[in-house]
This record gives sequence, structure tokens and C-alpha cells, in this order.
Amino acid sequence: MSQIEKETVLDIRRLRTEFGLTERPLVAVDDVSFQVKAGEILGLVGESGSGKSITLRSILGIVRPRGRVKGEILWKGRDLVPLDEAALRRVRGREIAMIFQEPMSSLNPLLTVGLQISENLAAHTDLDAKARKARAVELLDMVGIPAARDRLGDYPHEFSGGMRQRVMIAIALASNPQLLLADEPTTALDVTIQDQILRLIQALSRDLGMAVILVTHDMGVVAETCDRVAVMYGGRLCETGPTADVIGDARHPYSLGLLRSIPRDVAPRTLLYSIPGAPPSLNALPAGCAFTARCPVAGPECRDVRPNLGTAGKNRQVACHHREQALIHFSAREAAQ
Amino acid sequence: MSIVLQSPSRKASRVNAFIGRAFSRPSFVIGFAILALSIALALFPQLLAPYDPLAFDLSAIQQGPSLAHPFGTDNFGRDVLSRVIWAYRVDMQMAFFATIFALLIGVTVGAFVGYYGGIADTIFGRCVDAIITFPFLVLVIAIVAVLGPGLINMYVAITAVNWVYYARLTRAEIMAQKSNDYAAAGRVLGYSDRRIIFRHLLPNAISPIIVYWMTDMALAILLGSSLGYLGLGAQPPAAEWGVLIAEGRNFLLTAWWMSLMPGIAIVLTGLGFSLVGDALADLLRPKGR
Amino acid sequence: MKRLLPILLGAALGLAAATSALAIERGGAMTFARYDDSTVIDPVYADRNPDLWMVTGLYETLLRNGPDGSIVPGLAEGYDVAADGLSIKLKLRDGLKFSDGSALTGADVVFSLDRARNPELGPWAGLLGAVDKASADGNQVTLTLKNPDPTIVSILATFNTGIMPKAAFEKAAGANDQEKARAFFEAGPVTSGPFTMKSRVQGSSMTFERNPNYWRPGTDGKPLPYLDQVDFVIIPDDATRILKLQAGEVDAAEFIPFARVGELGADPALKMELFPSTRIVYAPINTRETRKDGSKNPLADAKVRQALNYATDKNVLIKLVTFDTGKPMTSLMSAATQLHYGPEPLYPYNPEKAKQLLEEAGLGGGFEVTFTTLAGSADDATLFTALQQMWSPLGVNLKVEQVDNPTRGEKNRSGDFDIHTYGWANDVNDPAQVTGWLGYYKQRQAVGTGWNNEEFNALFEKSNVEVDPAKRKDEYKKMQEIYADGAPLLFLFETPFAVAVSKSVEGYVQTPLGANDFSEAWRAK
Amino acid sequence: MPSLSYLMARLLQIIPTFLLVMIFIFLFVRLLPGDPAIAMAEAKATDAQLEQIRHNLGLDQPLPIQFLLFVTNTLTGDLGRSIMLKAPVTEIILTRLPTTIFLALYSVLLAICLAGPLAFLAAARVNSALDVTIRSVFQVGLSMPVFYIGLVLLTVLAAQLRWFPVGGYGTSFLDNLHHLMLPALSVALYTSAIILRNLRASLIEVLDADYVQFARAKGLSPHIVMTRHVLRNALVSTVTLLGLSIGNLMSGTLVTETVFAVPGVGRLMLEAIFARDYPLIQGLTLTFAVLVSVVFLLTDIVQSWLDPRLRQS
Repeated sequence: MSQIEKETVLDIRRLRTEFGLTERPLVAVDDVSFQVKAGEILGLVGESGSGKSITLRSILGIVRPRGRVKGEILWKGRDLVPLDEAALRRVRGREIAMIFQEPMSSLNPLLTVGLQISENLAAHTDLDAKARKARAVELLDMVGIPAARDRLGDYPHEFSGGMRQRVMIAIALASNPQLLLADEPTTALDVTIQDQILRLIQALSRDLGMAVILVTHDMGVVAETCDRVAVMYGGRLCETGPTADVIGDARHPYSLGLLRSIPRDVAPRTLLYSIPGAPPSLNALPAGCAFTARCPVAGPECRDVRPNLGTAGKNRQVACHHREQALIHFSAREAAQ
Repeated sequence: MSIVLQSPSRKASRVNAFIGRAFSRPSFVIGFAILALSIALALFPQLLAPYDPLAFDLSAIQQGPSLAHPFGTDNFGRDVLSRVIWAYRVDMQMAFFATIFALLIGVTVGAFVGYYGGIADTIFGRCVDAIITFPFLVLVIAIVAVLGPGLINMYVAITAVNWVYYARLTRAEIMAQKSNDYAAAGRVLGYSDRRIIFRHLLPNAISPIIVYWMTDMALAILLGSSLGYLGLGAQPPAAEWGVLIAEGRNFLLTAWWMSLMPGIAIVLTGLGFSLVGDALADLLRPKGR
Repeated sequence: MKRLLPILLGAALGLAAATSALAIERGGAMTFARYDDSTVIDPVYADRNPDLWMVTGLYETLLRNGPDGSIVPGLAEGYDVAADGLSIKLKLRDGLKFSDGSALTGADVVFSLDRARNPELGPWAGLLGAVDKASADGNQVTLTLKNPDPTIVSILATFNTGIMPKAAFEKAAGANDQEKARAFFEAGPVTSGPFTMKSRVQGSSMTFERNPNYWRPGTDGKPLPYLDQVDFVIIPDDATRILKLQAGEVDAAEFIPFARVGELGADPALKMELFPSTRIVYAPINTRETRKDGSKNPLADAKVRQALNYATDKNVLIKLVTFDTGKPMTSLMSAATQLHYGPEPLYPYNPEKAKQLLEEAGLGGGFEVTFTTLAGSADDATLFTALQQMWSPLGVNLKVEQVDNPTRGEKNRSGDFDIHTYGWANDVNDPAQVTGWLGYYKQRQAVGTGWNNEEFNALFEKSNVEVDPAKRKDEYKKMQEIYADGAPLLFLFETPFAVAVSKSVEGYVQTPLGANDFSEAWRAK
Repeated sequence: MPSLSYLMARLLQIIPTFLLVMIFIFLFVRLLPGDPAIAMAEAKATDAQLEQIRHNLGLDQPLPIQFLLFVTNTLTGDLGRSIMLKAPVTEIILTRLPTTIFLALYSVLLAICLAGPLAFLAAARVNSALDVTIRSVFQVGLSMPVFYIGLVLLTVLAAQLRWFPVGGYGTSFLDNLHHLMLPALSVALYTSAIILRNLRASLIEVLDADYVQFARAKGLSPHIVMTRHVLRNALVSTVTLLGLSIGNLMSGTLVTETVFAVPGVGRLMLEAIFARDYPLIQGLTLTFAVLVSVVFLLTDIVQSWLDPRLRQS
């Protein structure tokens, strides 16, 4: 972890993304604020449906079907929210790139890998066809695809799963983005491959000085890769902070539940333990804390009063009315173990 | 044992919930209403038709729509409304008989072929290839041509071609169901193949077949009326929509009601079947794939 | 003054002649919508109506059928039958030419007649069965006969004796006559009739072009035909054919359904022509003692057949099926047939008499009869529905059996029917053809009815060699009376040929035998 | 492009299918009731003449020999002589076939022109008023028999408005386009309803697909996203559907040719059937089977050209 304070490249303030009718919207992301610094890897953690993928897509303005994004997304000081498609397009792929969860379905099966890389270059650089080809080979080389030159004419189905994810990263890196949005890039891969991809992302971030937001539901991935972590639940942030702090000393009952229920001696890549109950659906979110229904320490005010994301130590924020009770509750359980 | 083997769709509560969901869709409600009315007209034309559909009335030839004859009269003074209503009996029968035997034969063949596979499956595949090489209507009218025109021969001809489509569909569904746990459990428990196929596999494979059947009944009406129009299906003086349109063919400009009214009946009934079919397809589609 | 009058008269007459000559305009083309295409228009091989009704447009016969049904000169200036009836002499006109300009001579006539009577070739050879030898000496043609044949003159005016060019035909490619005929026709034949065939797209269209060498003069003294060209389009569907006519895309449409005759007659742009025809619609009744399945046949009794005829209201049928364009039958043959005898409609509607006849036959309690109809035929469906309603008061339970055309033919041949519908039109301008078909047992069991009347058969045989026209006429009168009384048919009606023609076209004729005659058609500009 | 070996394998697959097709056609013409000799003879023919006709048709030979004759003759392009038209069946079919092929291609083109843009409009705004309207109209189109669509078009556009000729066939290419507009449109309306349904569904699916999201995330222009990523992928299933609906199309042309008096093989088939012209029915059925097989083959080739995953043989 870098000790020098780097500049903040992305500053998200009170992001809200909603769908459906304006009168009765389904709010997928609500009041989410966080920052990412250059060269930093931020882990965005949560169960499926917690709004983490939509947060990522909101940044690039590609929320389907037709979500409404509110708040501010300050990319190097410029707000992306009010930008039109044409202006956003100059940011997408060039400054901020994104990779998706399923390497199988995220590459167009009908086009050669070479074309899918070079169309990105064609959109964002002035390179001619020959130079684009050379750059494509270079990129495939960089992400560790053997015999890259010979594989430009191959189709996605001729690559293995891990290789496809590498191809996708190569495509994303084509125009040297300063921020990479990685939406569960390793979930669909098996364990060894996962490791390789994560190391690749880490290395690229370090070497290229590129910021990364890594969305995952795997605490192990976070622990291994990220500088900082933000935990999401029900479309809201519940806790943020440096990875080591949050993992070692979680404060929010949800994070606590997530972490404390994992036996300490098990390898850190173990899947999130499911806390009793199910995450609330978007149309049934309480006015107060979204976790109320499943929270062991919830009080009467939790349902109606939204807890603010409050500072809790250096670089840390937690949104909970009952931090102390939570700590006591989980310490007791731990002691009992 | 029963938990493993029972198909979930049989539970009464699920059925009720399903019906509830179906009736909350406007397209299903409209389709269902059209079909219900069509069936009523087909079952009781004698109660609902104001006149004898065959009786000539030489004093009322080709009269336009009026209170006495809402759909007008034809060139023999027959009441077009009554003929359209009596035609419901023939056309709804066509929808049913032209498809039901194809369904029964096709599902049986498809189920066995899909379950056993092997050489039977290969032969079946070749036959399907050969039969779908003929345009449907061409094959049907060729068969009708050899058997002679008429409703029964038309049913035979359509069934002879149509079963293939049901068989193909059933085969695919059974192949998909075969690998499921409950089929394996059935085999472990020593059930006969027939019992596994008909009691366990088929009930779970049946919904896409039912959906297809709905669409197919609409197609059967289109096909049957086309054959009637071409003189190969139902025979005059019997009232059938295609025949009625053919009778009105000569009076498109002077007595437009003769061909328009039965045409509307075809479109409405076809719409009824396809609306219900589409709604069922949506409702029965497996979720989360 | 006295001198002036004739001059004035002459001037007036001349003017009148000039106007009538002026009324006819030459040149131009007309488009004729047909219900079916011709396959091979050849005098010998033509066997379907769309073929044989076109033959005389291309090939002229030695004699012609005049407008009143009498025989008039054609390529031959006249004919002379020997007193013993065993030879006929005909003299060809001078200067006759085929369409290619080659001379039409006696050799062509002998060639054509030999072809026409060769039983190996077409279906019509029997019509010339009496001919022993055809010979020619220059323009003089002689036919010698094996036996006297009263029909021979008519046959020489029938399409199958159309004259073809010997030299050009023999030049056509093909191993046998049939192949030659096809090749000759496909190449656009050399013809002797008013037209030649310019082009043809099978199943779609055909064009006839004026034959510049046709002999017959028009009213303006110059040779026929008036039109330069006739275009045929094939539209099998009645309604489409009429729509095309109404849209002005064609000038005439044949086989107008009777249901539309009234409507088209009221159209100011059209003339609705109802040409008298020899076409009759009737229903053969099985007269055999037992049915095919062995059961007793109630229709074997002439009284029952008469009863059914009385029980049938022909006027209603004529209204229902022909929309009052038809006429009730007065004999076995149409009124437009030579030697027709029938002073009044047969079996006028009389349900009481029908009832009484059935009582006499012991069938007062009713019985069941099957009516075999042609599937897809709206007319047959109407006939059935009407007959069922007319006969049920007599206790006759009429059932319907729908079959297709070939099956109906099979049933007729094997006698496996009670009553079925049938139609007929003469091909020859002589009553022998229709009489033999409908009544002569030895030909086709009297149109499949099994009706076998000794007296009728003897009369028919005798009439076929009767050279005395008066005696022949008597024999035909007698036969028609016997037939009407025996009632092996349900006598239904005669129908005309309904052709709708644009007002701008004049002079098109469909003859009682069905032939399409464009030779005197012309178009007003 | 698909490899040669793929094409060869695909062609070889046709052979057993075709043998079966020939057996079907042969059996169905011979074994069912009805005497072709009576069908072809005039009512006036004598029994001896009937016998002669049977002999000429080879109907007095044993069945296996008849079949062998049928196969060898067919392979040499000899489909016998038409009873009704008294000409070689091959020749008749070859003169009529171009009309039908023209009509079929014309209606496919019309159907695509109709359904394509509308499917885009509908898919772009799923469940909007426009989408619902487009779908409802085409749903009605799907419930209309082709002959009825034809009659309505005939009455309104030809008989009353006189925009198009009532029927028949033209003399030049442009004339044909004009003459065959209504018959082609009657078939196209039905076909386009099927295409629209399918294309709309696959467009919706493709628009939501990860690779399209990824393409957008790459910052590609909407034009490139649409043509290169959306359209091409949506086309794969539509091409399949078009190929499979060739049978429907042929059935449709059969009806429409009858309604509009178009001299193609469809109308010929009906005429042959009414005349029980067995050699012609046999030849036409075979022709239809060949047409459909050729289209299936073409579909496979186009599909494997569009989709590299299908290229492995």
C-alpha cells in the first residue's frame, strides 16, 4: 500500500440510480459517495442485488434499461452525470474502461478478437490499421496471451475462459485508461485462473498507475487485491475504509456478519457466508437502514431513520446507529466459539 | 420417494396461482373471451343462429346488412350471420381434429424416440428431414388430392404431416428431462420405462407442447379455411369460413359482406388462439435461464 | 325529275352502304381473358375445349357453319353429294394461300383429311369413319365413302377437318406425327384460318396475329380479319378475370359466372353477351335393376324417374344456378342443335303428378337416393340443396356424395351411382354426337345410365346411314320422344355462353359449339 | 467463409434425405386410390384406349421396377409427360419456375423491408405505445390466411383504387415488379409478421447482451455498436427463421398465385391436382422439395458465414 497521498481521480457524491416510473421509482443505488485515488484499487463488496454493478454502470452511463442517474460523478473534477452520449463516449473506453463478469458473453462471438481490440483503438486513437494491429499484438502480449500475433484472427470461442478474460482486459487497456471498472472479473473463473487475473490487474494498476474499482462478492479477493474497500447493502454504502482495517476491525453489523461468520482458520477466498434472511428487494426498502430486517442489534429507530455514513477513525466511515452494540454482540459470539 | 418424483406443476395451489396470473394479463383475458365465445357458438349454433344456414330465400337475395340480417344475405338469400355462426362448428372442429391426432401421435412417437434414442432416433431424424423438405400446404393438398376433397380427408392429410412437428418438439423436451434426477430416481426404483415416460417425464415436458398446440390450432383454422377456399376442404353447401369467402369471391365489390364477415371471424378466432398461446408461453417459460 | 329520283335513291343507298362499311374499323388489337390455356391447337390432337374451340381460328375447314346453323361454303366453293350418297365432290376456291404465302392445294386437303381420319392419331378419327378414300385433282377434291353418311357434310365444317399445310408440317422436327404436331405448333404454325399464332407463354398468355392471306372478305370487301392481333391471357379464377375486365386491363372475359351476368349487364362500359349454345346440364339416372352394391334400385322404374323429373322445379333451378340466363330442356339435345324436336319444356313442375306416379310405382312411402356431386362446385352444391328441398315432400330422402371429376367419371363408367350431375356441349354441328352419347346403349351405355331401349337403338343406327334428310328428321323426332318418355336423365337446363365484352369491341362471336370466333371482331378507335 | 469440407459434408447429408423424399413421392402417387388413366382420358374414351394409356404410363409394370425407372429418369431430368398439358414435365416446370422464384424472392424482400425497421422501432422502446401497436397489427396479420389478405388487397388496391393490376404476369422486370406487387405483398404480410416477432425478440436479447454493453463501454459510436454488434448478431436467428419459413413461403405463393392468376408452379400444382395429372404432381412435389432443400442449404451456408461457431464440420 502506498504511503504517499495521491490525487483523487474519481469523486462520487450522493449517487442515486433509479428505474421505472418517476412517481414510484425502484431505487437501485441510493446516496452513495466515495472517492478513488490514482493507482488505487478500491474493492466494492456486497451480495448480488446490492447495487454494486449498477454503481459501476452509472459511472459510464450505460445503465439498461434506461435507468436515471442523479448526484455527481466527478471524474478528475468534471461531472459526468450531465454529459450527453457523445461527450460520454469520449470518456468511455479512453479514460475509463470497464470489464465484465462473464468473459463468455462479453465478447462478441461473431467477431475476431483482433477486430474487437482494434475497433477500440480506432475509436480512441489516430493509429492506422497497421499500427493498430501492432498495438493489438502488444496488448495481448501484455495480458499474457502466448503467440499473440497468431491469435488475432481467432474468434472468442477458440479461447479458454481465462484467456477470454485476458482478452477482455487487453481490450479495456487498449487506450491506456486511467480508471478500470472491473465488474466481478473473476467470478466465472476457476480458482487458479482467478488468481492469475487478479495478479494481472494488480500488476497493471501498479505499472500503469491506473485506478481500479473492483466489484466482487468475495472477501478473499478483496483481502488479496484491494487497497481500500467499500461495503454495499441494499443500494447503500454501510462501511468504507482501508482493506486491512475493515477486515481486521469491521464496525457495521453487516460487515461484521460477513466477516465474523467465517472461521478464522479457513482460507480467505471462502465465499461470503449467507446471513440469515434474504436481501430486501428494491421495491421493499425501508425508509431507514436497509439492513434492519436482518440485523441482530437493530433498534426501533433503525427502520425509520437512515443512519449517515459517519467517520469512525482514520479514513473510515460507517453507517449505523448501534455500532457499540454490534461490536459487543459479535464479540460475544466469537467468544462463545 | 414421492417428493422426488412428484412434478411440481400438479399442486393445486400452483394451478390456482397460475390461473390468477393468467387472468391478470389483458391479452390472455381477451384471447380467452374470444375462444370461450367461439366454443359457445360452435357448440350451440342452432340456438344462436337466427336463420337456417342452408335455406334459400329468393325474395331476399344479396341484401346488405340490416336489422333483419345483421351480416346481410348471400346470393341465394341465405342469412350470412347464420352461415358464419354455423361455420364456427366446422372451423372449431377443424382446429381440434386437425391437431389432436397429430398431437397424440407426435407426442407418443417423440416421447419414445427421445427416451430410447439410438437407431429409432436416427430413422426418425431422417423422416423428419424428408417431411419438412415439403412445404406444408403442398404436402397437405397433394395428400388431399389423392384422397379426394372433404373434411375427413383433410384431417388425415394434415395429421399425416403435422405429427412430425409435435414429435420433434416432444423429443427435444424428453431428452432435456431425461437427465433430471427424478427420472434417474424412477429408473433406480425399477419403474417400467412406460411409467417413467408417461407419468414422470411427459407431465414435465408438456407445457411447451400445449403452447405449440394453441398456436397450431390457429394455424389449422388458417390452413383449413385456405383448403376450403381452394375447394379442397369443407364442401359447399356446408358453411365454413373459407368456403363462405370463396362464395363471396365473385361479389367482392357488390356484396362485400359475403366475404368480409367470415374473414373477420377467421381473424378473430385466430387471434383468440394466438393470444392465449402467447400468454401461456410467457407464463410457462422457465424462469432464470 | 324522273331521272333524278333514281340518282338520289342511288346516292342514298350508296351513303347507307358507305356508312355501314365505315362502321367497321380495321386494325388494332384486343385482349381476351380465357379461363384455361390451350395445350396443342391441332385439328387432330385437340381434345379439351380450350384447344378445340381455338382450332378454327388457325385452320379453316372446307365448309363452314353459317350463323343460322346451316352449312355454307368455306375453302371449298361448294359441295356435291352423289345421289347414292357414296361420294362427295368439293371444288377449292382459286388462289387460296397459307399464311406463309404458299398455295393451298388439293394435296394439302388430302393430307389433312387423311390425318384427321387416321385412328392411330387423335380421338376424332371416328367422325370420318365412313370415308374410304380422299383424293385430289388440282383444286378438285373427291371423298369416296364406304357407306352413306348423313353427317359427313357437317364433319367437313368441324374443327378436326381443318386444313393444314402438308409441306410445312412434314418439315417440322419429330419422329412421329405427334411430335411433329407439337414442334409445328410451338414454332408458330403456318395456318389457313384467319389468324396465325405469334407467340405463346404456356399457362400465361398467347398472341394471335392476323393472317394476311386469309380468303374470306369482310363487309368492306377486303379480306378478314379486321383485327391485327388478339392477345389472350389465362385467368382461371372467375372473379379475377372479371376484375381485370372491369379494370380495363382486358377487352373481353369468357365464362362469366351466371351470378354476375346481371351486374355486368348493368355496367355501362360493357356488353354482356349470352351466346346461344349447345350446352346442356343434366343428371344421368342409374336405370339398372340393381345398384352396384346389389341392392334393388328404385330408379329402375321409368315412372319413378318421371316422378323425379316432375318433382323438379326447373324454373327455380334456372333461377338459382343460371340466374335466369338458362332455359329448360325441351329434348335430350339443346334447342340450338340441328334436328332438335321439342315443342315445350320437358316435365313441367307438377308435384301432384309426381306423387301420383310414385304411388303407382309403389313407392309412396318414400325412399333414399344418393346424389353424386362434383367437389368444389358451387353449382352442384346449389342443385343438391334445391333438389333436396324439392323432393323431401315426396318422401325422397336425398343424400349427397361429393367426389372429384375423375372419380365421377369412374362411377359413371362402372354404374356406381344413383344420380349425378353432368354437362355436355356438342363438338359437331350434327345431332348424332349428342344422341349417341346420351341415348345409344352400345356407345357408353347411354351416358352410363344403363338405359337400353331397343327401338331407340335401332332408330339411331338407321339414322346414321339415312341419306334422305326428311326421313332422318323423322327418325330424330321419334328418338327424342322415346328418350323424353324413358327419362334416363333428370332434364335440367340449357345454358348460354356468357362472355362480357368491352363496348369498344364489336363482332366477337362464340358459336353454339363453343368455338371462339375473332374473324369478324373489330375495335372502335 | 465456411470450409469446402463443411459444404461437402452438408451436401452428402442431403442424399439420404432425398432418397426418402423420392420414396415418399413415389409411394404416395402409386399406392393411393384413383386411376390416373381415367383421369387423363376423356369421358368418351373406350376401355382399350384406357389400357393403352396405362401402358404408356408404365402403370402395368411391377412397383419396384416403376420406382427404379422413376429414380433413373428423375436423375436424368426426365419427369415424364404431363397428362393435362401433353408436354414434358421438366419443360413445363422450367418455364413456370422462374415466376414463382421471382415472386418468392420479391415477397421475402418486401417482408424484410416491412419487418426490419419496425422490429427496430419496437425493440428500441420495449412495451411503449409504438411497440404495442406494431405488435398488435402484426398479430392480426398472423391470424389472416394468405388468400384473405390477397382478396382484401385485390379488392382495395387493385379493383377500387386501381394502383396495381388485378393479376397476371408482366413482360419486363419492372413490369413484373408492378404486376407481382400485390401477390408478393399478400405473402409478405404474413411472413413479415413472423420475422417481426422473431427479430424483435432477438434484438431485445442482443441489446441487453453483455457484449453490446461491453461495446458501449468501449466508447464505440452508436452506429458501429448497432451494425457491427447488434444487427449482425440479431441476424443469425432471423436468417435461420427465414430459411425455415421457406416452406411457408412456398405454401403462400401457391395460394397467392391462385388468387392473382400468376402463372407459376404453385397454381400449376393446384391445376395438376384438380386434373389428377400424376406425373405433373409428382414432378412439382419433387421440385418443391428440391427448392426447400436448396434454401436450407443456403441458410446453413449463410449462417456459418455469419457465425464462426458453426463452421466446424
